[in-house]
Order: sequence, then structure tokens, then C-alpha cells
Amino acid sequence: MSDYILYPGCSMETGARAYYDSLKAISKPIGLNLKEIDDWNCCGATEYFGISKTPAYALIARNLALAAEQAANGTRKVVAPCSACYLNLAKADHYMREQPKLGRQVNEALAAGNLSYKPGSLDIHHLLDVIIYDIGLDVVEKNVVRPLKGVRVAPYLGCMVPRPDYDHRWSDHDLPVELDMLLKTLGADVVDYPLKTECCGGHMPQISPATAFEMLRRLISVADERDTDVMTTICPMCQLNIDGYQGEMNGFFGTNYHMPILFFTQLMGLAFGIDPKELGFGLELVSARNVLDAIGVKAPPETPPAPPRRPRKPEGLPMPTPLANPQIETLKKEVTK
Amino acid sequence: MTEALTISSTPVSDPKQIEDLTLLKEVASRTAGVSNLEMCIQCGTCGGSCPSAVEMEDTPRRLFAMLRAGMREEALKSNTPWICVSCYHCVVRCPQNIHIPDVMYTLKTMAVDAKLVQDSTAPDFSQTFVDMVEDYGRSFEIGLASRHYLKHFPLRLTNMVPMGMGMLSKKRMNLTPTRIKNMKQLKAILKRAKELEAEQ
Amino acid sequence: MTENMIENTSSNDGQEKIGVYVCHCGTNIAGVVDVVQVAEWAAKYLKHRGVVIAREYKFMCSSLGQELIEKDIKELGLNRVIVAACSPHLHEKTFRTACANAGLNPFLCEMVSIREQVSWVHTDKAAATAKAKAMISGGVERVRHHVPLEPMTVPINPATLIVGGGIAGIQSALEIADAGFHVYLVEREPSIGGHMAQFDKTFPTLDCSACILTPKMVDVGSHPNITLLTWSEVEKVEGYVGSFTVTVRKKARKVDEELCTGCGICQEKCPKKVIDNVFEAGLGYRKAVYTPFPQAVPNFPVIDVPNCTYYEKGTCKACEIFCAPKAIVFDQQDQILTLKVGNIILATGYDLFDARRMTNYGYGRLPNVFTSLEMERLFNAAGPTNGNVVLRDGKTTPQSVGIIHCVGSRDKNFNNYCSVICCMQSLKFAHLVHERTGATVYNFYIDIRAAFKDYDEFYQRVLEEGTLFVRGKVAEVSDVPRVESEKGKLIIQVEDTLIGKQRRIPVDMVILSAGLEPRKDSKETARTFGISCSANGWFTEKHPKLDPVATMTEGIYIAGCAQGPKDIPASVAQGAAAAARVLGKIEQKAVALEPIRASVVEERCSGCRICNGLCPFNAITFHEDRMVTEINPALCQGCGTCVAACPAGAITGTGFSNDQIMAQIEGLMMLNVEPEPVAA
Amino acid sequence: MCSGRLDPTFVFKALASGADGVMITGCHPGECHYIEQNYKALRRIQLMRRTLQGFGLEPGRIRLVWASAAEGNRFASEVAAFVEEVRALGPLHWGKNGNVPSIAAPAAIQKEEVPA
Repeated sequence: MSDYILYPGCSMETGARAYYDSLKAISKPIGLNLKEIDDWNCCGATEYFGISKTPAYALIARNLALAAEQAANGTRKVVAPCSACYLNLAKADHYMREQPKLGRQVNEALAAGNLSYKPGSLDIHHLLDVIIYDIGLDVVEKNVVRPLKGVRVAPYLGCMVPRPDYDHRWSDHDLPVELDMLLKTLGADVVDYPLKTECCGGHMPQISPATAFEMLRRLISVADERDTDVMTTICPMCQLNIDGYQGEMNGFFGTNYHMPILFFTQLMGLAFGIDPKELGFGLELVSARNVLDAIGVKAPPETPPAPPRRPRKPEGLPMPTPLANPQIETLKKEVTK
Repeated sequence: MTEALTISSTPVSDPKQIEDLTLLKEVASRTAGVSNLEMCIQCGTCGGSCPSAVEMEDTPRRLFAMLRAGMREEALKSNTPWICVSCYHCVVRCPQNIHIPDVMYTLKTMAVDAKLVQDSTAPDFSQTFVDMVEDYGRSFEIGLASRHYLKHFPLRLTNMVPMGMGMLSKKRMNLTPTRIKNMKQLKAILKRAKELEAEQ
Repeated sequence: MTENMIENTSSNDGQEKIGVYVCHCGTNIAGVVDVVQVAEWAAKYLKHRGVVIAREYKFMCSSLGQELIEKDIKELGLNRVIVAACSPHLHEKTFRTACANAGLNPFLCEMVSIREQVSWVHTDKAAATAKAKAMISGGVERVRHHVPLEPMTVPINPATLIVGGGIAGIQSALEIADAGFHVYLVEREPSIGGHMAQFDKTFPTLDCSACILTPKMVDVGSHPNITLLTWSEVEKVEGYVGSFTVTVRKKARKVDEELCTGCGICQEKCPKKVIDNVFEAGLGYRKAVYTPFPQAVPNFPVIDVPNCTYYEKGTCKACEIFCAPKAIVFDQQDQILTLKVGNIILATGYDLFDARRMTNYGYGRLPNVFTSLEMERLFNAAGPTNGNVVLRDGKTTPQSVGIIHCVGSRDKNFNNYCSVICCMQSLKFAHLVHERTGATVYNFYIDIRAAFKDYDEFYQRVLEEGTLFVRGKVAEVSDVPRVESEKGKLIIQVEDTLIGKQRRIPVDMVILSAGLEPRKDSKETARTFGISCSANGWFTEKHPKLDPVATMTEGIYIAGCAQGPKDIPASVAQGAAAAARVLGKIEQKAVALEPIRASVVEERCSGCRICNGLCPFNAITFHEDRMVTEINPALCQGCGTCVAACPAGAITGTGFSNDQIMAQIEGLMMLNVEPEPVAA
Repeated sequence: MCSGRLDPTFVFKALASGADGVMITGCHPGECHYIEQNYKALRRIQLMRRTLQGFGLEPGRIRLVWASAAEGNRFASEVAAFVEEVRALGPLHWGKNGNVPSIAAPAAIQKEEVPA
């Protein structure tokens, strides 16, 4: 069992309830022991920075201070499932270190609430990072009892986890492979989705709907063109925008997309054989019923794998071999084990 | 030494602008972390990478040139920071490691302070969001959405009905806000933080 | 208390007559340090330490400044000189020569760096002035313990080793060989020629690269004064200027060079096709037994052991069967050669920046994104497409092409320097694409850097041809269309910074002008040869402006891109310059070594041998018969490690003796300064 | 002079002459101009810090910094940081009020017998 301090973030209890439910459901099988920060507060999302700097960082740092107190008798690893929450915690920790003046001011503010936080004393991770690099794909694979065979899943990470990536944890800033590897481990048919780290629009549906709808259209249309059954994400905001605003976007452009989007933890739970109800299925506005149909209700008949084709003689000019990335190689080894 | 040179050797006809040669520094010093703003080489990687650049009056690069030129009013009036979606594409690609979204946050705060915001939709949304957080310690979507949409997008409310009803019926929105236990502590921290911010 | 001890050791018991010269260096020093005050202070407060004169002057290194020192030596009988100015790296030689001209042993002159170590790093004028005084005080105390030294001379072996057979190394080799001296040219690949042999045309004249290079290669191959060692690498370098001993591994070619006629039948018959990642930049194929290109020098093939079917399975031997002179030798072993040379030139070249690292440009993922080196091969009539510019499918001619500058250069995420050649190379590509395909060509640049002769004129020419220039560093190359017109194209997304708007430009082909990087193993090479390299990995020259071909290690010179990115004319010029420096050294016949050496006072040596294992240059030998240690002054490089380690204090280091350093520390701490006189 | 030339006596001499801290700089490990002598300096510095502790002094008064000629900025910040640290330790007062511990009469000792 690996112990982590959990910072759920506001949306896990409301808009992204499916994320929270499915996270709870998969934690036990993969040995993830989560202890919630007691009395945590909102991280301020991307909104507070634009109002006032020091209060914005003090707001985040209260959570860090509370977590550090909790960390005193155990793990110093904090895990956040929400991308914005993860980035804000990581950013506050990073900038308090990079700019000692900010660190001092934030601590002065915290002192008003009898708290303090020494930057660098916690290790802040996003949930996906923990599952891939701490728990390991081998552990995930052991739990797969109902592979997501034949389900075409587009991996969508959104922006704030692989970027700015203060600690250089991700295999790439534009096209990281971590989520693809996880989905492959679950047996899914992973769509080559080139927009996997493009922005979902964030708060733009509230600020400039036209901008937001255009960004959503790009994401959904490319997924649709590539025969995606379901998109999967690691961020509540991405899920809300693609799921919640898809109808309004369809109205705006006169399109008729039906592109469900689920949290990656829901797909993990499904592959682990957990009851879809426990995983928050049905909470999505664009129904992902098709995913269940594909694997549960009407399981596709086993087709024997096609015999390996003889490699054709190269036509045209050879392509450069992909750049050796030790991070990806290790992951690949884990998957094939 | 170099600062003195810059100021004395720059021919500026408008006396107001002499003061504003400090604008770039002011923005940098009000930004969290080390912004590297003075390092911009005007290559345009940021504006090229930006998913919402089309909506911006000025690309980030152009905005930084305006800061450098001391065009305080024009820079703070620009809608650019309010269009930034904080996707960090520009940050990881910037050849000079400039913390662009953080500079955008700073410009937002400066624009609000200077009362130079053109379209209040975005700042109002942020302020409403922050108000809720300051009251409850948590965000409160339905309160936020209803207040915000009534003010800025009253006509969109009809389009929003299916989504809103869906969210409510699936219990993805709470009708009442959640409040953290130690609100007193959070308020004390934020009060002190605001004082510190004002002192700067 | 300790003072007496020191004074009695080697200083001349108050006989020192020291002159102190403080330089303004224009405003470089005088802008921060109160130079006049420093000189006055030295004259007054260090008088009892032997300072008889202290002067300040605008530029001490000028001939007038030097004359000032020479005059004082002659007229005032100075026997020690302190020059407080820039770093000794720059002008130690200048002032030592000036002293020698006036009849003073040059090693009685000491420099104190009050520019690099004081004025350039401080802003507080008063504190900087105080620091300058302390440093001069340290210098004065130190120079009191200096003794006259005589440099040792060693003969120079007239043979020269050149490492790297690209254009820079070729030029150096020919210059020296033509002057009548022997050259060993070591090249790691099977043929000389380097990157230049891969290019199609050279900017700005559009000469055919091979046409101007191959005659030089042939000259090298047939020159009686050049021993050409290709498919070879230097493993070890010992010795010092004048007499280096170099160990070279001549890798087994598996081909007997005595017997091979270079007929090429083995390549023809070899059934194994391999992607050629070196010469064809991964865009073409070669056989498992191959010469990299038809004009290769020497023209003997090599067998690529890891890819050869015979070594893998024990069968095949097609090459051996068809080789008439029986030159294939499957069990040939590596040879270790020992070369004796007097000087060494390193011209090891560069590696191309690996464009796969910039994932946002899609190289390696999007088929029609090409690197600059791939393009050179595409343009080349002897290349994989016979000079046809086509897409990766091998047949389609592009209708529109985007050329991206500064790939991996001027970018703190990759290389922070400018790679110098990419602007001109990109302009050349624009011209060639026009000429070969008539396609629409876009160039995406941050700045056009077309300095040097006829370069900007070439830019004008390319403009005239209708190339579309977009000023902006490209953000990404994508294959995801947003509108109908983008379908099936590569979309270059960029801010056109002259308009201030984001543009998406669909093209058929993207060319990445990748930057130049130091060789992957450049740091290792630097270690082997005992020279230094920058943090990036480029070899460091002795002086960036005034000595750009020498290194800090006597007798080792650098040329071409190993020192930093440069184009062909600059590489040739530097290759020739390095050769000229070597020829100058050879003509001297002997070289004076810095007399900064360690030596053992035999009477004090207890024979403990602690020092024996410390010397990295094997300069220390132990005489079993006498039970004492001896240091070979020619091998000793003067690092001083043994001096510090000797428990008996039996080893002394000239130029850095314990007395000198101890005295300098006291001086720095201002322990010997005349106390402020009581008002009288 | 290579950092390998560093005789521990030099450091104690500086402290005894009134310095409050001593910074030793050299090329990065693996990049020694004299091949590997900076490793020897490293060993001696560890010894010196222990000796300093033996005197009842803070080992923080000696700092080793590896810096190449290309790292001007880092070097400057290391110097600044060291000055602050030594300032926090306070003045040493050796060599000033004749307050030199008998054990540190380095110049006298080194003349005849330098401890290894």
C-alpha cells in the first residue's frame, strides 16, 4: 500500500463526482491509500492569480501548510486528481522556492492563521503521474479482468499537467505517451489523437463563448474523424467543457456531434470489472453507454489475431527512427511484461 | 550602471514616457517567480503557439514590446491577458523561458487596479469566483454561474437550460455551497495577504 | 612573528625595489576603482615593503605604458614589478617581455587582476578600491619572494597529428604537408571529406560542394607527406608540446588495404542493404560492405560488422567470393599504432542537432518534415533521389515548401547559441527548391543573419526570386486541419510578428534548418587531449579574439566547427591558421616551456613515496638505490599537487612556492601595511 | 595553480590572518586541466573541515565550489551566498587581537614539518 495525501479539489465533490467515485473504487485494487487533507480549501483555479498575487498564493499555501502538518507523521507525497489543482499546488511550491520574497510574504500571511509552509517539503504529483510512475503499469495490468477490447479511446490530457512540468516528469510537453500506455494496458484501442494536450478552453465558456466553442469543436471534430468511441481525460475542467458544453457547441455550429468523455479512472474501473454504477457511469451528459455496450452487454466475438504480415520492402525514402526516450522505454517494458 | 545609461541615452519626446520606462520592471517585479520578461527577443513563439491568439487584440509578443516601450495605458487596456487560457504551450516553447501566463495574471491585476479593463466579463467572472471562495473556502458553481450569466449572458440562459438541468438532476451541482470548517483561519490569512500585497 | 620566518626564506632581506603600476584600462577599471588613490596609497603605505614607485596610467599595455615600466627599471633600479591591470591571461606576456627588454628577469614581474576580479564584478566604488589595495598588497608581498627563473627548452618533433578529416583538417594537413613536414591525419569514418562531402551546393556562390572538395581529398590521399589513417581513433595522448606520444586505434576494416584495388565489386555483390545514417543522413541505403560515397578517399571499403550477415550467421561471404585480389580478411583485428608528433590540430567537427527533440515540429512523426542534412542529400545529384526534390513517398514533387530557421538554436530549451550557418543554408535551400520544383517557398526566421562577403547579396537574390519571408519562430507543425484548405497538408502555425497575427500556412514539405552541436563525445575528446571545452562542449580557444586557434595547452590547436559553429570559408581559414601556427612552432625547432615546475630537494626527501601515485603526468620517478624521488621537469605540468602533499616539505613548486603563497595571503589580509601615521 | 596545489596550511593561514571564511574553487570533477587533481583537493577539504571542527570552529567557514569559466553567474551567486553564510556565523577574530590558537601557527610549522 502506498500512502498519499489527497487534495481532491472542489469539483471532485460536484461536477466531477464520477472522477471521485471511480478513484475511490480503483484505489484499493491498485494499492493506493489516500488520506484527504483535513479542511482543505479551493485552490483558486486560474481566477485568483488575476485578482491579486499574494492572496492567491496564500490561498493555495494554506492547503500546502495543512498537508505538511499531516505529512509530519507519514508520507510527504501529495496527489491531486484535478489538473488545475495540481498545477496550482506545484506552482506555489515552485515559485516560493524560486522567489524567496514570495515565500516570505506567503508565510507571513499564513502566520495570521498560525500556519507555515517551507517550500520543497512536499512532493506534489498529479494522479496519473502517481499511477504510472509510482504504482506502475504492471500493477494496473494485474487488475485488468475485463479488457476494453475494441473500444476506441482518444487520450486527452489537456494542458496543465504536462506543462509547464516544473520537475520534468513527463515524456513530452506536446505528445506525452503516459495516458496512451495506461489505456493500452487496459486493453483499449488507443486512438492516435494529436490534440491530446490542446486546451479545452478553460473558463472561456464563461468569458468568450465563441472562442470556447471553436476550441471545443477542434477537439471533438478531430476525435470524431478518427472514429473515437469515447474520449478520456484526467481533468475535471476538460470533462466539464467537452461534456457539458457539447450541446451548446453543436447548436452554435449547427453540428451534431455525440462524443462522450469519461475520466480515465472510470475506464480503469471498468477494465477492473467494477460495477459501472460505482464508477459514476451515467453522470455524463453525453452518454457513454456505447462503451458499456461494446464490452459488457454485447461483447464482441473473439477474433483470432491476424498472422503477422511480412514486412514490405521499403518504398520511397526511409523515415528517421524515433528518438530513444528512456522514460517511454521503461513504460513499454512494463506493459509487455 | 546600465539602467542609468538606458534612461539617459533614450531619446523620448513625451515626458510622460520617461517614467514609464519602469513599466517592464514593474510588471516583472509584480509577477510570481522569475518572469524573465526582460529577455524577450520578439520571436513570436508565444503568439504562434496560442490557441486563442485569434481573439487577442495583441499577441503576447506585441504586448511585451508595448511594455518595453512604456505604453502603459495601451498595454493595460489590451484584451490579451483576459483571453489567455493558461494552457502553458507558450511557456514550454519560449526560447527565453519567459513565464508568460504569470505575466498575464500580473497584467490583469494591474489593469483592474488602473481601471483600464475594456470588457468586464472576465474580471467579473474572476471576482465572483474569488468572492465565493473567500466566503465559503470552496467554489460554488451554481451560485457563480447564475450570478455571472444573469449579468453577462442573460440570453444564453435559455441555451443553458438543458445543461443546467442535466447537471442538477445528475447531482453534479450543489444547490447550497459547501463551507470549510476553519473559515476564520482562511479569512485571517487572506486579510494579511491582502495587506502585504497592498504594501508593495 | 611569522613574518620573520617568511622574510628570511627567500626574499632579498629588504633589498627589493618594487614598482607598482596601476592601470585604468580606460574606464574599465577606473570607472569603479579609484585608481589614482590606489597608486598613491601603495606608494605611501607599502613603502616599507620595498615599493619605491607607484604609478597609474590610462593603458599600461600600450607601448607608452610599457616604456614607463622599462624606464623605471633602468633609472630606479627596480628589481620587482607589480602590474595591477587585467587578467594575466591577457597581458602577462606583454609585461614580462617589457621587463625582459629592460634587463629584468621576466619572472620577477607579477600581475594583479583588478579588472576581472575587481572592477568588473563590483559596483561599490569604495569597497572595490579597498579590495584593489588588498590585492596589490598581496601581490607586493608575493613578488618579494619571487626568484629569477630560466625557461627550459625542448626540441620540437616536426611531425604533426591532425584529428578529423573534414574540410578544416584537410586544409591544415595540406598546408603543413606542402611546407615539407610530415602529417598524420586521423579520421574516424571510412573516408575523409566530413560534412562538406554530403552537401550539394555551397552558399553564396552555389559551387558544387563535391567539385571543389574532391580535388583536395585526392591531394591528401596521394601526398607523400601525409599518412592517412581513416577508420581510426585516437585513444591516448601523452607528453607535451614538441614531443607528444599518441596512441591510435586503427579499427579493423576487414579489408586488406595492400591488396584492395577499390574496384567496388564487393559492394555490388553484397546482399545486405542497410540504412545509411551517416553519409546519406538516414535518407538512403548502403551495403554492409561499403565506401561511403564514390569519391571516397581512401577508396577501400569497410565491412560494417554489426550488420554483416557473415558475422551474424556465419554464412554469405559474397564479398570474399567475388573479390579477385582476395582482399577481404574476415578475421582482421584492430591495430594499435604509436605516433610521435610535436604538435596536434583538432578538427573534429560538429553533429547536427537532433530535430526529433523538438516534438512540436514533428520530425520523425510527420513524414514530410525533413532536416537540413536530409535536404542536402535530396538536392544532391549523387543522392538517393538523383537530385529530385520529392516528398517521403519518393515520387511527389512538393508544390509548397516551408523552411524553418533556428531549429534547436537560440533556444534555452535546447542550445542557446546561434548556429551561424543556418540562415544562409536556409536561403540556399529556398533558391534550390525554386530552381528544382518551382514550388512556393516560405522562410520562417527570427532574424536573417547574413553577415560576411556576398551573403546579404544572396539574400537579395532569394527575395528577388519570390521567396515569401515570414518573421516569426514557428510554434508548431501540425497535420491536423482546421479548414478544408488545410486537409492533406502540413500546417505551419506561426505568429507573423511583422503583422502581429497568428497564421496557419499549409505546405507540402517542411525543412528544418537544424543547428550545429558539439560532437557527442567532445568532452571526452577534450579530456583525452588535455584541453578544455565550454559548458556546451565546444573546444575553448586560448583567447576568443587574439588567439582563436590555440588552446590553453601548448602544442594543441583547434580548427573548424569543433571550436564553434562556422561556415566553410571560416573553417578553411581556421584550418590554415592552425597550420601556420604549427609551422611557426616547427620552424622554432625548440620551444621554451613555462618554468612553473615542481622539484625535489633531495636532502629533505624521506623516500615516503606519498607523492609517487599523485602525478597524472607520470613525471615522478622513485630511485630505489638512493631512496629518493625525482621529478622530470619536462613532463611536469606544474599542477602542484605533489608540492601540497609532501609531508616533509621537500618538494617546491616554482612560481607557486609555499613562501610566495603564504606571503600573498598575509598581504591580502593587509597584515604588513604601514599603520596610519599619527597626525604629525 | 590547480586546486590540487591547495595545501591545507594555506587555508589555516588565511583564517589565522584575519579571514572569517575561505572559499576554495576549482574545475568541475572530470574537467580538471590537470586530469584529476581536483579530486585530491576534495579529499583535503574534507579533512580540513574535520580539523576545523576539532578546533571548535564551524566547518561552514570553508566552502568548496566547482565552477567553470563559463559559469560566471553561478560563481557570483555562490560567492554572495557564502558571504552571507559566513556573516551569519560572525567574525572569527583570529589574528586580530593576537588571538591565534597555538595550534595554528602554520607558517612556522610548515617550514619544518607539514602535517600530511
